[in-house]
Amino acid sequence: MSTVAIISSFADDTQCANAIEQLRAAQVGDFNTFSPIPSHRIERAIGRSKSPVRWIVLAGGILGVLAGLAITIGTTYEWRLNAGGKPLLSWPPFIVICFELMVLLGGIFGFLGVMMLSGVPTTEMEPGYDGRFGEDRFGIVVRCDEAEAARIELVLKESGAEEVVREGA
Amino acid sequence: MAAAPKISAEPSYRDIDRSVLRVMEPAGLAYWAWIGFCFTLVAIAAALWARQIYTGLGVTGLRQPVMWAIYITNFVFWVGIAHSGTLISAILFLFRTKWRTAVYRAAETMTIFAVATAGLFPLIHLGRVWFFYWLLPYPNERSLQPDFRSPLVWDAFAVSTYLTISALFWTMGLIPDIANAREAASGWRKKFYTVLAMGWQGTDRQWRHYSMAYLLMAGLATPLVLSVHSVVSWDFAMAINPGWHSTIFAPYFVAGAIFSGVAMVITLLIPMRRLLGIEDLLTEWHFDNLAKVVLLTSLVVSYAYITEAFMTWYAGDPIEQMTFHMRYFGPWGWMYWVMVLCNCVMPLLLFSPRIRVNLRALWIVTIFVNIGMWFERFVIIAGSLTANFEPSQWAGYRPSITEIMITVGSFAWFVGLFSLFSRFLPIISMTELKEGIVWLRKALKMDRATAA
Amino acid sequence: MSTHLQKAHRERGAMKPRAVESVVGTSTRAVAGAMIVLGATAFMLALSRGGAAIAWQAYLVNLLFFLGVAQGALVASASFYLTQAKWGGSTPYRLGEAFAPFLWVGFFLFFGLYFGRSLIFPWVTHPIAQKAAWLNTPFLFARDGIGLGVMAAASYAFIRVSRGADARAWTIATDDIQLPPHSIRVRAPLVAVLFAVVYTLIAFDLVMSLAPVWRSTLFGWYFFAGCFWSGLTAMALTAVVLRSRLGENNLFTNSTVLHDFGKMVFAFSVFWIYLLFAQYIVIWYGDLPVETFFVVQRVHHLPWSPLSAACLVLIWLIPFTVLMSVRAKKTPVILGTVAGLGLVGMWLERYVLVVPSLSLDAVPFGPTQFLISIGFLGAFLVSAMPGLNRVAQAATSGEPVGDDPE
Amino acid sequence: MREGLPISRRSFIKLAATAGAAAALPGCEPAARKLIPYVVPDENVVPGVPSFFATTCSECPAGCGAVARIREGRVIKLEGNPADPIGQGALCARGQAALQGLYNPDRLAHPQVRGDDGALRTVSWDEAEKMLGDRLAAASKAGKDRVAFFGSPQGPTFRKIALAFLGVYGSSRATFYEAINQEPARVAAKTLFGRRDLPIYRIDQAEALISFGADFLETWQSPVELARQYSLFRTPQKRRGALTIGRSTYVGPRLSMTASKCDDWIATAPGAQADVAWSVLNVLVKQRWISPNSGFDLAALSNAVANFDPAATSARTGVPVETITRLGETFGKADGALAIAGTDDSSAHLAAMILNAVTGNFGKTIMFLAGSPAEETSTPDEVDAAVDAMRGGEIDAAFIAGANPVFTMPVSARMAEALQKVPFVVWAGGVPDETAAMASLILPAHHPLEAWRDTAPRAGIRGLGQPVMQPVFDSKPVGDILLAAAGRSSSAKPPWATTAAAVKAEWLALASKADGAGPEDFWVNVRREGGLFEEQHLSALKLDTSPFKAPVPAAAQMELSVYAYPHIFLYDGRGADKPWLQELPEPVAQIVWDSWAEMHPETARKLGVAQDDVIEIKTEHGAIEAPVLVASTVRPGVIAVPLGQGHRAYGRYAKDVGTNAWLILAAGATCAGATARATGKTRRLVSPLGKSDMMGRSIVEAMSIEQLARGVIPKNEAEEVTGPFEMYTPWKYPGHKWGMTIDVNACTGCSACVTACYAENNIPWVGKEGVDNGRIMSWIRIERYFPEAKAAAQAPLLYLAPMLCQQCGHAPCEPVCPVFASYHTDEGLNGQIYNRCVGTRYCENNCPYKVRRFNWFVPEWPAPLNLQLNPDVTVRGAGVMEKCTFCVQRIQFGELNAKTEDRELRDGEIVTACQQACPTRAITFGDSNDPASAMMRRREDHELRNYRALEELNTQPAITYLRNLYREKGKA
Repeated sequence: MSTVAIISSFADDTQCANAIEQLRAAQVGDFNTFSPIPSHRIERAIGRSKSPVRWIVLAGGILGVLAGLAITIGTTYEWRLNAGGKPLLSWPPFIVICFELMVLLGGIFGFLGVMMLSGVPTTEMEPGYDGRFGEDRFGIVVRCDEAEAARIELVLKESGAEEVVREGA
Repeated sequence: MAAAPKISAEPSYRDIDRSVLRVMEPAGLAYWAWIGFCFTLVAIAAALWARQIYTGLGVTGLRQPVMWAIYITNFVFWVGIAHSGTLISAILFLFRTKWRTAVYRAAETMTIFAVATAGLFPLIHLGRVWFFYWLLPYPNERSLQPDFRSPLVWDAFAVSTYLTISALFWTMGLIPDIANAREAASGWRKKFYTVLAMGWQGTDRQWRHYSMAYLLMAGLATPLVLSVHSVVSWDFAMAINPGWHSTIFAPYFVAGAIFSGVAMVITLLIPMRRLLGIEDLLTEWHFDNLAKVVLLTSLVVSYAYITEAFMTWYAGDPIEQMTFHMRYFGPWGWMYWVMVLCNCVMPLLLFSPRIRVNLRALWIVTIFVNIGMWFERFVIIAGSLTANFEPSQWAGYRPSITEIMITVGSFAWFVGLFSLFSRFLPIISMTELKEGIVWLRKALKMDRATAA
Repeated sequence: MSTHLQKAHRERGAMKPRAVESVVGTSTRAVAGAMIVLGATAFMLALSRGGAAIAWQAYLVNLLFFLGVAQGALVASASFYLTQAKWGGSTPYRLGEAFAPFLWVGFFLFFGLYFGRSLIFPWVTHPIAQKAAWLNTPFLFARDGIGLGVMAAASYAFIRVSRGADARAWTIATDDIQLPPHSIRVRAPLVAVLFAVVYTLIAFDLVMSLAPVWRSTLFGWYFFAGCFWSGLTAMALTAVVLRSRLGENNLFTNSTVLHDFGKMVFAFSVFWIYLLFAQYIVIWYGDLPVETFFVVQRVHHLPWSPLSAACLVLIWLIPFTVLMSVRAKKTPVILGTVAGLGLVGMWLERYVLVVPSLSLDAVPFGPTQFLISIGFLGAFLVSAMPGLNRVAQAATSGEPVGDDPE
Repeated sequence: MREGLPISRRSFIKLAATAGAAAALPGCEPAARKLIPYVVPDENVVPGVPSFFATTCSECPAGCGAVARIREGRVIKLEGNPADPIGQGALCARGQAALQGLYNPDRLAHPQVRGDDGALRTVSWDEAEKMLGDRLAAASKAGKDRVAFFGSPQGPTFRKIALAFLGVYGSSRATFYEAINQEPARVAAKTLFGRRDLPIYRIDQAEALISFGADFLETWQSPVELARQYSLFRTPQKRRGALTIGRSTYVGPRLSMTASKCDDWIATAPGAQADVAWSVLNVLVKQRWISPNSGFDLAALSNAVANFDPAATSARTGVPVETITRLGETFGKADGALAIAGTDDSSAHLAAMILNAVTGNFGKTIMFLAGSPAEETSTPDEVDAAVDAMRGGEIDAAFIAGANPVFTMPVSARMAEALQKVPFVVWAGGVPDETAAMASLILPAHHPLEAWRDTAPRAGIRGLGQPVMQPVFDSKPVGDILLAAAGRSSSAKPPWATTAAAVKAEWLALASKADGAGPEDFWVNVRREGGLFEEQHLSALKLDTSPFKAPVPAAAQMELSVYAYPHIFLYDGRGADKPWLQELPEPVAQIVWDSWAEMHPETARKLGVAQDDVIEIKTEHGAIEAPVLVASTVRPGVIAVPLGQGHRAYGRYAKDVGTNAWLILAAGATCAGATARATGKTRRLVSPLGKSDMMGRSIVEAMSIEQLARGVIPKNEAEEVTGPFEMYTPWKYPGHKWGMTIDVNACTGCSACVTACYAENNIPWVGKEGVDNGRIMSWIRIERYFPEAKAAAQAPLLYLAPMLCQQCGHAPCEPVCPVFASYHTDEGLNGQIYNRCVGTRYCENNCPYKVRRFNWFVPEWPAPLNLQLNPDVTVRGAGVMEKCTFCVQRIQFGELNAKTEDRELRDGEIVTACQQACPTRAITFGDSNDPASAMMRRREDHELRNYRALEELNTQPAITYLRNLYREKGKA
């Protein structure tokens, strides 16, 4: 049994989201969507849990604070130097450093996190990707085996797909 | 570049893409001439800097007791300019402000280049620039480390963090747009964008992480923007010099930064929308709102000026009072009053909605603001140093040609980079404009209504 | 704004709210009344029984705190217009305006200070030559009196139009980028600007001048930022309380308004600590006696240091750590508790700002001061009641509100 | 938390020190090769350890003793010789700057002959000496007295050599010329006591002092010695039950530095001082405030001064009658009084001496010494005779050494013309000057520090000057040149071959006097001591009270007069070739690298000129041009111009700087009637000083002696902070905590400390432009402030105090440094690590005292000036900040000594350069952890006078100042 890819495109995210709901209702799991904009409707329709990238950022932030404490306190005790009579552990300045490092690492982690999770950089495109999906079309690509295909195409058409193409995979 | 086709009052996603991508088509001779001009000035400045490094800072006009003047003024000025970007892209994003989508990419780009410019000046002003890295902690056999109590070290951290974060934030925003450009472009440009887009496709999986990360980045950038200019202000407030040592400096400098930054955004966008033919994407509605931000921050800055003046009078410390007397009525008094005119008086015009949307008038006002804010920094930094604790050491300051040309060079460097960018990368975020297309349509309707 | 749009809005805005019984039961009224009586008597007793100094300190602290809350909340409402906030329909606006009546109460109570001036302002008993021009009784009461008066008047002028149909129509037109009605566009900014000016003045005159040698340019800003935050927090707390009182179907249950309040309490608590830190680090670093003593005596010096620490925990640490998570923001109980503690913290902060200048080595907190505070709270509640009913109405009128994408 | 520190600190210091040596060595290598052949190590030279040689200072006739500090064969610093009774261990700015004369890059390197075309041709010594011999021989053949020697007095031995030299060539025309020769004083002494030598003064024995224009703290006679005495005189002490300070009055046209340290400045026209002096005498005589056994005939006296009734004098001079009578009263009633004069007319000197005599102060505050009088300079008449002889063509060969008559002699003397008349002029010296320009043979002579010499400044004191290092250039001692020349002659040879031999012989002759010790021990001893300092005995005075020429009152004063005074640092002009002195701001005018015409605002208004306008000043003798300095430090109607500038030769540092005021003076005069007109040109007068108004800030504080007596501390009306305010827990300084006490009352502003600091710490000079651009590098400066107009009545005439790094305990400069280049050592020093400095300059921005200095360029010391660099101190490169270190190298040296000798460091063992140089001992350095240290005791003894600069900033300086003292006006 050979599997095929059904590529369907929609005019806006409402239809797209609606179509997704239909698919899920029809027990179709293995599909992928393309959209020119991030759409909450689609996200809700797919209903995945929140992105774990927040934890990565949090980790980065905490690491940053720890790093800040480490260098400030560490270097201070390496050379216990008196500068202007200020105490060795001069908290106000240290807080500034910690804060900056928190933001720095948090940001870097976040960026790397999102890259990693969303699989960029990459060279090969998902099957069924089409330039229009970057421009103004919302696309759903379903991978299923030939037998299923017809049924799914129907579902998509009914939920307002502008066009539905089938590609052998 | 072909004349911009007016897009319909009900623009579609495609309209947006068309008008943004058209900007990125190959440029004409005039453009390259302009770029050439800018970088010639940069080259001159670079040469003068080289000479300064070779002979020593004596080639500047610096002297006892004015150890900091134009270089540091420029540093603060450019860091300030940088702040609008993050404000618009991050803070307004959190506030879910609707009008930011069209302007934030330009603003954020400005941030990157402004910080890149600002970052040069601490180096330029160093006595022994070849040891600049001593300001950063790095392992070395005698484990000599910077003194984290020094505001200058905070500066090193804050500015580099700021540059990194805003660059990442900016890159993130760019990826989907570049992916979009990739599809439209051809020839070497296609390859170029293909590489930059890193294979972005806009699958739901990607968007899911993307929007979450974008939100968090905004969440991080917001306090960062406050911290960076606060730290810059602390370069002065930590000192005990009258005219420098003031608790209000942090928020006051932040406000001033946003003030000058947004003003600069307007100054750049007004001609740009013309030259690049994107009037339809940057409507009066956008400028109206930008102008309001300028007005608000102008009021905050005025508040700070008044508080400082009052507190000096109230505290009754003769030394501080003398310094402020010099600031207001001393040999450089005129600078202060020019500053007041530019930063406090002119922006009051923006109370009038008509002026806010009269781009010519608005442009002039913002130019004044830019000048005024430069003067503000100069008056605070150099001015306060001229009249200090030790009357026997009071002296004036006259900038040398080296300082002036390097300053000019910094402007050329900034504008040059920005011009380069504007033709090679999407200067307006297509993705976000599409997201907020509803609002763009409403804005256009208003524009057309007023036009008719 | 095109006329037909306006009409549509007015119709929507004019929707009759479902009749609700007044949110504040008679019992509450009685209690509040009793509190006032208690406070008043305690105050009088103190005055007559030689506890005058202590009584006046409490008087000032509470005046500053409750006035701050009332005014801060109102300014919040104004600033919602300025930022064109439509995440809660008209309800957040009503909520902000609810405590307004106390502005007049506070205005009159302020003049009460005249009788305690010699016990509050050191410079009344020991005039300071260089500062006499600014720090003298008639001028101080004149300028601050006028300030507070104008502030209250302006606030009411704003409230009047804010409660009007046009404004309401605008607040619930969620899919529109039109500016608020002209009358609002004039008054909202005015209120905001006045707030900054008048409360800076109050901060300098009623707090800073208690330690006449000390000065901090940021102090005014810091003070009114505190007021603004306490206003927001009070609104959040009220929202949580009303949520439970308004039965099943009200705005607070079926929208994300609480979440939004949570965000603001979080954000402005961070802003407050920022302004605090901005002053502390400058003074800490500068090491100039004229500046440091004020901080040292409150932060490094018993008995006040623990109280200062407590402020930090209540106003910043708890909101910051707890409200970081979305769930916490959305959970009424948590948000309510944090807000409540926050308000206690802000009261304590005012106390730590004011009292050490007058009694450095002892915390004069006893039943008197407690009861006086209770009295003020009572007065505050009583003056807030009519406003709360309006909030209830708006919250139950089923207005459309903007959606909230995380 | 201390354990780690000492090591780290020491390593830091070592780092600095070694780097210092490293930086200094390349500079001195060629010289080092020449001076010390290390191939054959010299056991006397231990690298890194300084050796000290006693010698004498020859920068002015005062003849202070000096000690030269030698490192690796190079003299790197001159300090006072503690054994010497005159300087007593102190040395003035001029004395210390002698090093820059020694190492001056413009010193003549080889003998040169002037061809007929006027061009100079370098010749070998043999050629030169042959030529010299031949010409001298020829001259002497021509007849008697055809050879002349014209030079400065260079000591008794040299005098003998010169005479012997002339003797050989059948001449006796020796002239020993000093431009500033105290002739009027000598004349007065002659008139009154029949002797021409100068009296010795004891200001410290007096209670009242009147100076009739004598700048005794600057250039008059023996400044270092007199400054020391004056500071004692001004130290508060109980006199007749009341705590008080000596009352001093200055009578003269300009508020000189000396005047500024007095209670009163009575501004008279130049030349009017005599009038006032006689009038004071008149008061004394009238009031009978004269000692019974003064030996004066009252009648004679009173009719002598008949014309000087205060009223009359007042009418002539404009000095109020009551001022004169009060002067008389204080002087007459004082238990010990002293009047001195510095004018160019002997009349004032005479009056002053009589004042001292009639009040019976001879032998107490002023005295003549018994025994061999000081060597004498030729009298003006002798000098004139010599010059006339030259002009008259009576001289075939003139040998000029050590003097620069062409520069210092008045136009009227026509010296230049005279020299042209001399067929063969030989000039021997260091930096070729105006006189050398007229010589046909110029010979490089040893600098005094390279040659053997001796001095006899006064009876009972013989200073021995031994060479302190190998010659820097291919030069010879003048004495040797003369002796060599003499040796060539066929006739009778002088008894010695070299100066060295001569000096030794002369001194061994003295040995007989020195009881006990054998000649060699004696020789060793005097060399160690730096001379022979015997008990000084008063000589019995035979007062000649025979009615002396009754003085005639000075003519009514002129409309406008010019007053030219010797510059405190350049003296008669010999200092002008030394950049240290050129860059040292004149204490009152604060001008550097220039001359100026100082005039009262009123005068400026009259003349219609403003600050920096170049005016032409014309007298009957000549005309000069100088920029105007408008200041109320001169009497209206007087233009004050400093001498010493305006060289047309004399090396790169002196040439074409300022203007030569000698040109408008008559011989021996210091003032003249003048006319002035604007030239339309302007020239910026350059000063490192900003505002002269202290604006009531606590920088230089003063209190009245009356307040001190009453025990009242002057209160500053700033509000007091109540309750605790200390942000940080105080740091502990377990070992030493270095501190300094500076007595502003003792400080005269003489700037010896500043020069000492330049010399000790390798501080570069930056030139006129540099100073104008605000790049002066001095680590210690003299702050000059004028009293505020309203307070002037109750304030000192001028505020002068040294300002240097206060080594703050809470130093604002330290925490702002991003790289710890500025930090605090655990001995309380405000350390500055040059190697670590990246040059952000934030420290200087945050320094309230503005005492940090930034290296704007790479500093330069044109060879061989670089040989003077102190190897113990890093030479700082461009882009680093520097500042006073409390002479950390000296502290280290002292501590290491103590350690190696395994003992505790002794108080006073470590002496900073500024402290060492200070003539009045105003500066005390020590350990503030040791309450017994002199420094701390000084604070305690003067507790009421303690203050710290800008104390309200809580910077906690390690320096405590002692308030200046003044006498409240309108008090008897």
